[in-house]
Amino acid sequence: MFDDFFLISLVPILTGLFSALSCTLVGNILVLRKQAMLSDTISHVVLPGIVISFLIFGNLGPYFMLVGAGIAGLTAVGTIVVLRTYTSMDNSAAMATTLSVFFAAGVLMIELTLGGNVHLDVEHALYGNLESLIWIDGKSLMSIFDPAARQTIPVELTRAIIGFVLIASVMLVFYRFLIVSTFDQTFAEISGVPVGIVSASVALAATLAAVISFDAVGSIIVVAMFVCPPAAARVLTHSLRDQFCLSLLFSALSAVLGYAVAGYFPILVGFETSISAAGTIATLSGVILACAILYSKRQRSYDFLDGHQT
Amino acid sequence: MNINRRRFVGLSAAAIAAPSIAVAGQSLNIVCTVGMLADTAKQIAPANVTIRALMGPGTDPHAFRQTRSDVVALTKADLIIRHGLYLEAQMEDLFAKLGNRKPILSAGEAVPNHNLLPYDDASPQYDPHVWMDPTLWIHVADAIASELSSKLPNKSAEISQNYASFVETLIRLTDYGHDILASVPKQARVLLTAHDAFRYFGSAYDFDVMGVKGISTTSEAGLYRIEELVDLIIERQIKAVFVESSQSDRNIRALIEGTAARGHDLKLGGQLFSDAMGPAGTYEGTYIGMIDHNLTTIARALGVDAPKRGMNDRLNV
Amino acid sequence: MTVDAISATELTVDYDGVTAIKDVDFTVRAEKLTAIVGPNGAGKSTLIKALLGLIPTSTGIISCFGASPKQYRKNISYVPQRAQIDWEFPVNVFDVVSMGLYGELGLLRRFSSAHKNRVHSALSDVDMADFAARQISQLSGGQQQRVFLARSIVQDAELILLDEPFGGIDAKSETVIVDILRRQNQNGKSIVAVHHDLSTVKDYFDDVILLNKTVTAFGPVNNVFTKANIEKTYGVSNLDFLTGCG
Amino acid sequence: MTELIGYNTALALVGALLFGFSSGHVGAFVYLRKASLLSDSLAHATLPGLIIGFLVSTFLGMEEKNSWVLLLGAGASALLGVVVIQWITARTKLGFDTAIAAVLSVFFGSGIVLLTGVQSVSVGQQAGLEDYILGSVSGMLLQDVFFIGLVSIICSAAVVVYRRPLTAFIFDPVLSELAGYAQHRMSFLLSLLTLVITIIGLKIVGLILVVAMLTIPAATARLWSTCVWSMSSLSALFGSASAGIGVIISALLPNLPSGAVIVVIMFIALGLSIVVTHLRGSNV
Repeated sequence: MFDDFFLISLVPILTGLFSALSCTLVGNILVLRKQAMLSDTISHVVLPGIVISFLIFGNLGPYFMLVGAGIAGLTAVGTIVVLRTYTSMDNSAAMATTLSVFFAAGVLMIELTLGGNVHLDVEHALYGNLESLIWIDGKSLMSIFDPAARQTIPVELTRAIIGFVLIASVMLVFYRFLIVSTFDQTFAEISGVPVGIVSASVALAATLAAVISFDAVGSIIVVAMFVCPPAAARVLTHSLRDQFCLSLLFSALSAVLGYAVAGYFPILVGFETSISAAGTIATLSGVILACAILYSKRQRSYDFLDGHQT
Repeated sequence: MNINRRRFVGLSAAAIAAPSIAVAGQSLNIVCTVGMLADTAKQIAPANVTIRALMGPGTDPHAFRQTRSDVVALTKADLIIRHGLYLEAQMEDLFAKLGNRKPILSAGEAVPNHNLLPYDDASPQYDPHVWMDPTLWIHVADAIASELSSKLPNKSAEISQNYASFVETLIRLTDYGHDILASVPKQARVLLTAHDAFRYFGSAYDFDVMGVKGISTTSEAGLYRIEELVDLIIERQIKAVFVESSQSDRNIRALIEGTAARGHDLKLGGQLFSDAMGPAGTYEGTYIGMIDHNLTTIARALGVDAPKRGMNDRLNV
Repeated sequence: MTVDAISATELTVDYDGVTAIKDVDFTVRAEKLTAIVGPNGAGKSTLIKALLGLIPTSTGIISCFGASPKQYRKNISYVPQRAQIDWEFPVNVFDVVSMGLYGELGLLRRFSSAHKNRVHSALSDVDMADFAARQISQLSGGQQQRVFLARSIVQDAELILLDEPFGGIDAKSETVIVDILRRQNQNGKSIVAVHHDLSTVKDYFDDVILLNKTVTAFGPVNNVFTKANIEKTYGVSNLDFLTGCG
Repeated sequence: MTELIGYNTALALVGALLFGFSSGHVGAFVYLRKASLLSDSLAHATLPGLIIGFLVSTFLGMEEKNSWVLLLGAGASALLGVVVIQWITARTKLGFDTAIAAVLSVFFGSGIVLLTGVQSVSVGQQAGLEDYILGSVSGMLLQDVFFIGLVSIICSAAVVVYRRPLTAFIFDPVLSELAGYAQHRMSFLLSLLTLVITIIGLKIVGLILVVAMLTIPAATARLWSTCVWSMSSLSALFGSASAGIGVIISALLPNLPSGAVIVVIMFIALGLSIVVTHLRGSNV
């Protein structure tokens, strides 16, 4: 039972956890900037990036694909900015336009260059599967200290941790700029905050978090982890610091509990097989959001103002 | 066929000669990916072997998502039988990891390369839908049988017997197909379906196979293609088109309407099993039943008086 | 004090393909309270944005204490219209005021106790010290405006620009805010505010700029804020209606 | 007739023109409401209902993948999505964007949970379930055209009848409330129109085209018009015209999927409009 944990469960839990935390970190900012749907937009626009990197490099090695997807994500963000500058489009319309045009361009590229006759199956090429990230040499706690066994730790976990550390440290360094330009852009601009660079960095961080997580855990939970934990934290607190902390807590809770529920719950109630961990994590984050909203309602009814008096 | 059988006997003899790995009476726990493989393994394996398919009979392997219990089953298995040829694309990484520790049989790759159909001249990948040709499936059965008897040397007589009778059924199925399709004229030998899954059927029974869509799942048919197919149906006086169990029937019905508008009577020939078998517990839920259903349905739609309930008189009608 | 706080010459700004203000000439005297007054759509907000260097000017020159707005930015503070702020944003009063120091702090400099004291003293200046931990949506309109005044005080800028500081605020809060502005003015700050209530211009401000696409008149209220000039700015038909309110 | 334009092209053309018209018409209001991505969210929210519909039809012993039951299930679950979005935006400080993203991901995630539950249990022919309600323009059937025609008439009529309250609601919700049109009802009406267009569009023209058709013609029309009425008419016209041109191009040249071509045509029209209106604007 316990060696099974290191073989089968440990790496998926950790990878899910770190991917979820990266997405939630950036998600807090996106929710405040009213750009929550950016995460879904990125999941649609990566198609042409992958097709182009397939056409150039002729294979779908993970790094080519990550780079292709990342470049497509950034180009899409650029397109959104251009559309918003030159038309009356709001964020929603600019994202809708960009995601449909990029996706259509990807489909056209596949048809025109490959004639549809290649197994370029984006669903499987880009989107990973959390449960498959087994650690083949993971036998016990001691395996972590065994260099040979460490070799077989799935690279997705390493990437998820690096991604999380990178995003967390950049956000810490730029915290002041991030907050002030999100809260009051005009003021940020005259205070000398490079507002454009900050926006581009947010988009870059979102793309990074999304693409790394697509590869490790699949597309479904990415949007959920970007949006649901920050939203749940947002309805519960008025303080930004508390919002960050609560959302990370919710995110970790959904990721770890979601994997466990998906793996064990159906078997406990008598089914033979488990259900999708990614789907369960997303569903669980939705349940947390619903509970947070219901709870905040009850709170509001009697201490909406007094409860926050200092 | 004789060649295959001889090869198998040779292999099993070698296996007996080798020091036996499995202890007598020990059971073997086999996990297969798709239903077709699990059914074939069940036909061949001796009684005390547990065989489990990850994908239920009606599940499309392209759309399958493995869950934790599937991964656990794979890591616990004594033998993993998968199809290979990139059919289980979403599990490639997982198999690469398990491959270092577990015996994995890529049964579909037992089909000799010269019998495989590449997607196109430039492509290094082969079309994985080899089960459409029961003759090629003998290679798969052969690979499973040799693997089983090397694992269970003391059961090799039973395995060999099961294998022989399964191969006999496969040959009977092939012959049945040739018999009932023999009367179809060359010009009418066209199989038109929603997507390109029947190319091995085509090469086995001398049919031109056409799909409305390409192979890729992101592919979408253009109007040009639809009009082209309508012209072709009328030109070659094709009588029937087919829908697949795992594909939407819209494009096929559009063809029927399109040809009807030009006065051609194109029938919907029925539903074929392409990537997934019929419901569990039915005859169509077995490999033989699935192919029987396809052959009988195609023949009857093209005007042949094939037995309504198929080769074994077991088809559901 | 001879240098003007702001001087604009031949200023034209096109915004979204439309000419918002045209051939504007005026000066703002330093250490005075100046109102920008004009009808809706006169280009008041555009003028403020141009003064902040946020939008490019098509022709003309603006200078703030002899420098261009962008060079001088560190010495300008800005109080936005209340409608532009997302009041549900999870920040409290203290956080908003400390944002005034972000330009000075940059990214990595520590927020020291000296900084903290400056924030508290700015909050005391606007009489909001008791509300430091309140989330900003839980304040009245006047209190919210005072928080943003505190933010501009903590910035310690020479020039304060305000966009409709009295919009949506009750009369009592209005006098409180005017008092705060007067005090800042006595400390040597130059203050420019977009204002829409003609009846209070003479009471609150030293100088006035009358704007309707172009400047119709500017200078001390007593000389400039005459019936003739207002009529010229607003058009005759509006005048009776507007002065009738007063 | 058959030489110039085949039966299938003719059907696709009529269907695309009709769908382009009504989605452009409704899209103008959706655009002004800043809710363009609602359709994307609702399209994803159909998944759990689709699978429940499949299970129901299997257990009732109906023909498997009976398209009406599946469509009904999909519609019901998207409708629940609309209700949840309204609930979140009305009762919390969370923005509309957050609400639609949450509904999208959670509904889709629970759909995947159901799907993995179904895939290893032998309940029937679940293969291809996800693709089942994803259509394409080129597979247009006669019954689809009638269906689109009916839906287009209903949606466009609703937009014409409700144009004033809708405009008032979008521009100034309080005004519409005082005029007797409750905010939540107007918001629900607009979401419902989006839902109908999305579900029908999903089955007949595919997801991406639905999102594009509700957004891009409206954005293009906005560049050329200054009042809501002319904008929605222009948007319907642009939607219809791009769909028609796209269908014809896809019929004349090989390897061009109609849906993708239509999206690209709409985007080119948008790009040209941006350039032309800006050149015009600077001459004023």
